[in-house]
Amino acid sequence: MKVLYFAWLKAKTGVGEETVTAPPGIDTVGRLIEHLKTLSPGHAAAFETLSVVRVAVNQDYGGLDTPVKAGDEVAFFPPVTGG
Amino acid sequence: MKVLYFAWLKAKTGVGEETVTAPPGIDTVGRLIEHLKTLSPGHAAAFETLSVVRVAVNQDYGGLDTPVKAGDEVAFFPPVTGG
Amino acid sequence: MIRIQPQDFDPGAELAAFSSGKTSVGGICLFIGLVRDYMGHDPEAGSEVRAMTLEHYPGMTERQLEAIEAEAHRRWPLEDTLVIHRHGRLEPGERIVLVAASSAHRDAAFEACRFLIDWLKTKAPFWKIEHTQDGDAWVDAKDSDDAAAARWDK
Amino acid sequence: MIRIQPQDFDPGAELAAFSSGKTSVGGICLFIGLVRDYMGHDPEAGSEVRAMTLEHYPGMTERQLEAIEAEAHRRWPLEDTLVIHRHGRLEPGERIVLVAASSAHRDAAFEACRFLIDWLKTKAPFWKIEHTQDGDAWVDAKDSDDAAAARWDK
Repeated sequence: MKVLYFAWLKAKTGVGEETVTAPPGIDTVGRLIEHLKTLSPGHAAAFETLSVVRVAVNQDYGGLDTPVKAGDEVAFFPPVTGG
Repeated sequence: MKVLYFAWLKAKTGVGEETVTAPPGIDTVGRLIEHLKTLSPGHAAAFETLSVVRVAVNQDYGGLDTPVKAGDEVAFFPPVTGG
Repeated sequence: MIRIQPQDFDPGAELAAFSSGKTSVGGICLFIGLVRDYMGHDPEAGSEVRAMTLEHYPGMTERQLEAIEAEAHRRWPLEDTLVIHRHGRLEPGERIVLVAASSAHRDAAFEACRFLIDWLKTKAPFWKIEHTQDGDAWVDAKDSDDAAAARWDK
Repeated sequence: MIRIQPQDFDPGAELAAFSSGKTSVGGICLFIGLVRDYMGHDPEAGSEVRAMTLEHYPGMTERQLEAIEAEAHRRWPLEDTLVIHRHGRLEPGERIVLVAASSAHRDAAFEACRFLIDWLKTKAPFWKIEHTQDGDAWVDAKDSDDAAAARWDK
């Protein structure tokens, strides 16, 4: 699946976009995050405080229980501050 | 005093502005109205339903008890409909 | 600022002048009222309005609008306010009124803008007469306008 | 209509196009958000902001704003709505966002305009980083924005 990071999550992970081939059993956002935290210390730091991380699956807001599957676009970012 | 009429009160009285020399004892808006009603049938018609008549004395809103005196500018008009 | 005039105004030019060069302004709220082409609230039921004429009370209009503007500044931390109101004959689609408020914060800008138009509608001495195929008719004041203005009583 | 763009827009031209030739529109409410030159809510306490950069999530931004716009039309009898939001580097005094709503009735125009900006602030994927003399800092989401958006929950 395609994983995107915005704002300070991009700065912490060091990537804006990456293609992630998740191991079997990664079927929710919560499980995907556990996998992503193993990719680098920066990834681990980005997901240290989940209360300030928002997620969108295929461009709609989701939560830790939202299902994810191969081919999905999953984005992580802080609470929005536009307008 | 100067008495002004606007909107349908002007149409009913037939005048937009008139100088009124009130008899002694005309010291409130209410008493002034009683006097004005004697000036013509149109004046009487204009003041027939006081609930739809508003008054301003020297360009501030008033009521039947608001004092009036020689030299004042007294205006009568329906509820406003601007904007 | 208050302006009462028969001629039309350019909302873009007004807005550009209103917002220019103020780096402490976070938001501008602006409302424009236009002449509709039907009487009352229901386009199906209301007669077609061909034009309207706005009468006002020169002198008292400015006095009341200045008081309304001062009250807005007393209630909210505003950078600036603007009220432009036309009088005379207006056709459907024409602009009648513009009110605007700017503030560091958007809530103040929105609240003040709405306050200005709500109070203007019940306190500024303007009267509309609508010209229709059935003749001319003075517009009645609306209870909904009184209710809108009453929201701000305190 | 939704537009996301790095370049500035002309509020006057937008407003003129938005309101032209609709004789069923009684009111237009428009809000413009601008870059302020200080951080936070207090001009005395906040560091000077020299510029900010707005990042966004292309694709999701349009999708969310279209959903917000559709929700506004579902809730109020609107003639039209417009949202323009910039991204990229912006300096103090520059326009960030314009939202507008037109309706036969002014209450609907005001409510919808405020709804659009309140929801946009909590749902549209934009992030601000402020550039100050002390360095760059991502802007924190404000509780007051969440509270403003929560007003519209139902």
